[in-house]
Amino acid sequence: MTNLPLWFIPLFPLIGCIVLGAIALISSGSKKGPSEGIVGALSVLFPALAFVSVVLLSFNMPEGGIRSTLCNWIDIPMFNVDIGFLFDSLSRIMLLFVTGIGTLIAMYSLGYMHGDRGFARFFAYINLFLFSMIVLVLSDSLLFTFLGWEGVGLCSYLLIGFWNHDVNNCKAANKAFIVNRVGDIGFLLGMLLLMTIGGSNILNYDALNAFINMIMGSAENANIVVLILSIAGICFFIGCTGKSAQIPLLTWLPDAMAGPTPVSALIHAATMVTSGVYLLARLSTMFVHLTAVLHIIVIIGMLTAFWAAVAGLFQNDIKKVLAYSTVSQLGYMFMASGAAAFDASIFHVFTHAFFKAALFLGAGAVIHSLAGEQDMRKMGGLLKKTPVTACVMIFAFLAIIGIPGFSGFWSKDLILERLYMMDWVVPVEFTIPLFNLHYSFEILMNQVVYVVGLLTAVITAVYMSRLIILTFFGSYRGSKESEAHIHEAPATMLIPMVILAFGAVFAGYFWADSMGIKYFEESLAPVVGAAQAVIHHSEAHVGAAVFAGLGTLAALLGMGIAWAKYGKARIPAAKGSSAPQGKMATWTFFWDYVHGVVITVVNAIAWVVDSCVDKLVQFAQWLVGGIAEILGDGAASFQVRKVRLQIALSIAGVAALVIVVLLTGGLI
Amino acid sequence: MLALIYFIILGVIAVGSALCVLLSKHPLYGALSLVVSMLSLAGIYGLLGSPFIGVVQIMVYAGAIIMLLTFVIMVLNAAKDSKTPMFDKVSLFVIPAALVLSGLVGFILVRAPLAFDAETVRGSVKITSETLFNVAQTGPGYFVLFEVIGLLLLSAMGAAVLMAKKRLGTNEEEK
Amino acid sequence: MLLHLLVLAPFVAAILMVATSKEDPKSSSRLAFLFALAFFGMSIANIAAGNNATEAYEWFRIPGAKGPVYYFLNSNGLAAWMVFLSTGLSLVALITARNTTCKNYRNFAIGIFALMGAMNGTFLAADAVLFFFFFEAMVIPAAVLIAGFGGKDRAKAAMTFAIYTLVGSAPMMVALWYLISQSDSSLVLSLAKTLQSLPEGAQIAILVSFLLAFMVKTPIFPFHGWQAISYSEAPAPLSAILTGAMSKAGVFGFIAWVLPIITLSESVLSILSTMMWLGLVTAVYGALMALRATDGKKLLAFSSMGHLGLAVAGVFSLSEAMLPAVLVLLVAHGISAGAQFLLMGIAERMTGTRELDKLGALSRVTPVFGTLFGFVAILALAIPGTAGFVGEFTVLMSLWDMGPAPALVAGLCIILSAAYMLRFVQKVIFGEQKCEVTGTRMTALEGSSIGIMGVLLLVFGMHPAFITNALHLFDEQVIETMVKLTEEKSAAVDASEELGEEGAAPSSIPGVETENDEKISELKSNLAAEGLSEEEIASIIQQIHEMEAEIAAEDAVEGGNK
Amino acid sequence: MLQPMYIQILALVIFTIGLIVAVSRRNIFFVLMGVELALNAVNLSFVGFAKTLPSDMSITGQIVPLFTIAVAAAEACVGLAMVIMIFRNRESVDSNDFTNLKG
Repeated sequence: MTNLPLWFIPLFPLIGCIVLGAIALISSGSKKGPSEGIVGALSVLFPALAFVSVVLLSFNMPEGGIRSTLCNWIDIPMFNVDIGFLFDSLSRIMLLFVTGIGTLIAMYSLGYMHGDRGFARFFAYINLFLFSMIVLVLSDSLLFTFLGWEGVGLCSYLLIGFWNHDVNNCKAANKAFIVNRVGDIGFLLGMLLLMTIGGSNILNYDALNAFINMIMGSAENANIVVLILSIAGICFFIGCTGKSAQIPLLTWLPDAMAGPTPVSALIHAATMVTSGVYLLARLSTMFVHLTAVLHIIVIIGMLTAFWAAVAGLFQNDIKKVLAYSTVSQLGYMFMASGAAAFDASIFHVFTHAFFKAALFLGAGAVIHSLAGEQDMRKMGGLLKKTPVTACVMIFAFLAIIGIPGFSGFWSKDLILERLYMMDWVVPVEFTIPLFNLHYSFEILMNQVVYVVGLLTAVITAVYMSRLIILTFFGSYRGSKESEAHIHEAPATMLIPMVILAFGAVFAGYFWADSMGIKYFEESLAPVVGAAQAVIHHSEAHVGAAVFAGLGTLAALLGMGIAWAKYGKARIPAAKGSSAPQGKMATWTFFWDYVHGVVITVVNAIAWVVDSCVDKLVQFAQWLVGGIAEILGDGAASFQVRKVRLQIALSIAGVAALVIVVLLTGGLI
Repeated sequence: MLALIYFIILGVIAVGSALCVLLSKHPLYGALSLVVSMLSLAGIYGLLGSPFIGVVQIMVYAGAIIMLLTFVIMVLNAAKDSKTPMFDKVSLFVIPAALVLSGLVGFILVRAPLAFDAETVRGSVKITSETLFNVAQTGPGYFVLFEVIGLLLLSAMGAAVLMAKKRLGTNEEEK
Repeated sequence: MLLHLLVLAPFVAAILMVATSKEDPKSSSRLAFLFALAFFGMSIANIAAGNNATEAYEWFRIPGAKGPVYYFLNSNGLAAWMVFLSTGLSLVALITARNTTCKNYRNFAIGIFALMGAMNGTFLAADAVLFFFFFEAMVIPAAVLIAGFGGKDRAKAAMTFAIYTLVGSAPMMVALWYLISQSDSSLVLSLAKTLQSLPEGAQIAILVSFLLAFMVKTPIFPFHGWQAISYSEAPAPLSAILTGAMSKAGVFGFIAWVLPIITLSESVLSILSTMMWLGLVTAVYGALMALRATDGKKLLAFSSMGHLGLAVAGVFSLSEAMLPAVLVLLVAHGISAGAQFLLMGIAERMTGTRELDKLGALSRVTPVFGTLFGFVAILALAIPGTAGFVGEFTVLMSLWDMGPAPALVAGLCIILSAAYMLRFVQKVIFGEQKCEVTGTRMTALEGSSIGIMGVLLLVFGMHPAFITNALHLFDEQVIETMVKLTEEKSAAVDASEELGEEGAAPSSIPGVETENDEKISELKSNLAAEGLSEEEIASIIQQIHEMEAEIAAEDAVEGGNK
Repeated sequence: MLQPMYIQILALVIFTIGLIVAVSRRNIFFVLMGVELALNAVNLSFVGFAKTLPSDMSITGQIVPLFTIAVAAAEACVGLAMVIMIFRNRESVDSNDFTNLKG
């Protein structure tokens, strides 16, 4: 089955998008809308077909991957890019869970979106998203990846603003798109930078790797190239921060929860937001030579993970908690990438996709059963009323906080271990002039990062436990009449949730380091192994059991704290909006304020342009026009009402001319 | 020599009646003097050996145009108005200017060498019609021009009728 | 023949439209639709035909000029695509105008056809005077249409538009007249040769006055005063043509009439880089103004100003990839901006307002319109996979050649464009319903024609070779004709040198020519061996040349007859 | 002997008078008559010059006045129609009153 063409994979969702889009468009005029059965079948069929073809291809994939070039895309002087696909172990992993989880979530959405006016439209968007995401991970060149990159951003925009009658949803969607655009410009500039040193061919991943290996092999002018590559790396990383919601471009992700919950699960938790991690892994050959950039990535990842985890503590909206949790977990992944543990970061992407999707779908089921209520303060005691949902969420919860045996444990443990093994020492030297004291010491950054990572794990456990306690334990805090309506979700929603819960529990066993299972690492080795070997690791390995023990301890500690604080405490009745107040708001919306400053500056400039510069231009225009008008009026006063005088004048003029000609002797 | 005498007589009549046009108070008198001027000019054409033009001159100018003019003057009762002065300040400026111009042109003219040509053709009907309509011999230029003039006259007639007819629905008494 | 039809037939069509009934918009709209469809077909055939040119007919002589003005049309890849835009947009404009200006549709169609003919003439003219003639002629039907069919402020808009653009090209007229009074003919080659022989001061003056005319037309930053009011007051179908095709005449002028004739001396280069920065300033300026616009059409006007600013910046980056990049950008912008103006016109027709704050929720009231609106807006955002992306990315790449700063500014524009476009979409089709839909809704024909425009953008985005391949063919034949015409005037011109200077046609003069040259040199040596003197040999060769020219002319005539 | 110069001088005199009539008189009928007079003078000049040329060329000089006369007829026709129209609207034949066409 290896002869299955690669372009089949993106083709299926694309057909699905077109067909469903057409159905949505045609049926938009009718009152009733299209039959949900047909639309639902179609919308699950095409992602499923894509998934099947990925599976078929996966089994027979040769070691080096499959490459195929479809056709030429852009061919102009200085620039020639093909549309090509690259199916290797990295894209295989990504594709498997993108299409797999995509199919499951499409199925879940059948139940969730039941009865919505834009039923067909929703699935058209989902299919378009899957197409873009497949293109993103399957393409063999940066430019074609960029197509998917912006495509997923577009779908995210469309789906966040899906319920577009509410202006707030639209604003959230706009914010997501514009912030992503900022990152995308970074991506574009990164591509341009690469092209300046290697021409347009270098956009191809294989060519890029070959180029980097060649440059690094000859040490002569490596410095200047490394400088340019570093700038390009930073540009790409800016792109990643936009797409994967890292500091400073992360404000859009919590707002993106305005979209339907399946969308949050698929796009804003499992797949799209991890494309930044994918890109770093894809460009690992380049990044491992850029130590400075890697350090920046670690720092940013660390800050994001910590900040988002703390912000997650303050949220009352169940989806917002999960959103900040996603940001925090993405921070982990970036930390791992920064430590050049690309396989570990992809592994975390993999496990995270399962447990976070399960959490989101569970949250969606909760919201569904409570008829749209998202404030956790009004929930409680749902364990008995929706047992399946509760079980799914609790399994996923155990996975995310890193209880041994669950998938999150394996990946998080791995990341923390790799962070500790990082070889990064910052020498600090400073003197206090007054006392003439001279200090000189070294900060072992690997330990700092490790400690922050561990601390973040504790906080993660706290806020996730809070979520579970507030939602499923205690007693119901909502109004009485709403209590009667609480019901378990339909089967189409439950089946995907259960499957994902299984994934959340067992996905970790692909790479259970402590148990000696390294299937995942080995399968990724052809892509990132060589690159990772470049980085020098410190020898300060303490032993796997210590890391595992510390990680478990952190999770248990967090759970304990949460239980102590929220388990018995009386939850204050919900007042007003679910947004955090006071100092919590300052912390949560810190980056929104930063963005707000930028937006204000742009608006101020726009105001200056509109009210000053443009008025000035108009004034100049008016001035010229006015002068012309005055002159014209002056000239016109000679002109009107005196026809005979003018004839007389012209006769005199002719006479004068004749005299002149005569006197100058021109004629005779 | 006889031709010169005839010419002087006709020329004096032509100039004199033209002056009458200039100086007459009522347009009707002006029109009648104009007829005299036209007639004497027709005579001069004959004298010069272009009888056909002379005849056309009498027919079109003296016959048609001036008749039309007279007719209009008589129809519009108020053609003679005592309010409108014969000359005004502008005229004081125009007359010297025109005189100076013509004086200059005349000055140049008299210095130009001019003489009658012996082989010149008599502008008879035959010659004229041959030139106009014998396309094979003289080329289509004049013929096309002739047709175009016909069109021009037709359109002028149409325009005149359109302009001068009383607008339907307008009441002259209102004005 | 095709070129003659493209330029002259629209005028004939305009005259024929006079014959249709003024009272019955249905029949006249059908006729107009058929005509426009025919022209659109011709423009596609013209693209397919590649480079072609007509015979050069002597048109008239300008007093003071040495050579005559030729009626000489020439189509290359750039011009063919511009003609595609002008005919295509006219077609769609005539379709949508059916329901907007039904009262006096006939007159509207007459104006559109006249405008189309003038635009095609502008893009296809190979003679500078002919180009200028059509360049000015474009303004008149456009201004008349604005004055006749525009919004509330239409009289002011039409006056501003006409006076601004006509006055803007006045310096160009003077410069052109001076140039052709010095040169052998008004074809590009001889203009270039003449300009290069002038003193530097005169060169700069001529360059600046040419630039001015095109800057006003495009428009570039300090000369954009006419644009917002004209575009917003003009009827929407006309705005679509104005922005989609007519404003391209400015950029086209930069590429086709400024860049080929200049020499790249120090001071000229500094002017050109100033132009690039002006283009970037325009791009940022347009984007910022669009952010603040409250009138939907004004927003679109500023948005297209921004995009064209980017295109102009791309032109003056003088990079190797400039021409295809800018061409793709222009085509993409022409289609997307045109479609957006048409959609905005339909929105205005439906709701009776174009204030952004009064619109809203159109996607729920008329879902098909909303979908189309969103679709086209997304295409205008230059998402990869659309033609806009290919254009913007390649232009960005050209700008990158000039250094990181221009590219960064261009990147800023791309971000800002996302901001205002999304705001626009949100205000028009999303949010709460603030206005009643009273007017005629979008018809199926309108919807499908705009939809086709959107699909075209996608097709060009995934396969821009349709556009860029048109530029791979160089127009040797035309340059030869020009050289021939130039040679007739001054015998001393060395054709091959001329070709080398032009740069557009490298060493590949057709094989026949070189073959003949070899034969002639062979003949020459033979004759010399027989002891003839130099002058006799020269005269014999002269005769042979003449005979060849006659044969070639006969061939051409036969080819034309076929 | 009759000299061609005399004819030209006569034409010049009549032309001058016609010009003066057309421009200096304010009555609109006199303006029209002045124009006719000037046209006549031009015709005369044409014929006079034609007589100084040999046979072929002299025909032209005697045919062009025919066209001039035709044009003059058309002009008088339209001009008088305009006079009637204007008079109907204005009740005046003073050309100074006809100042509708101001810029």
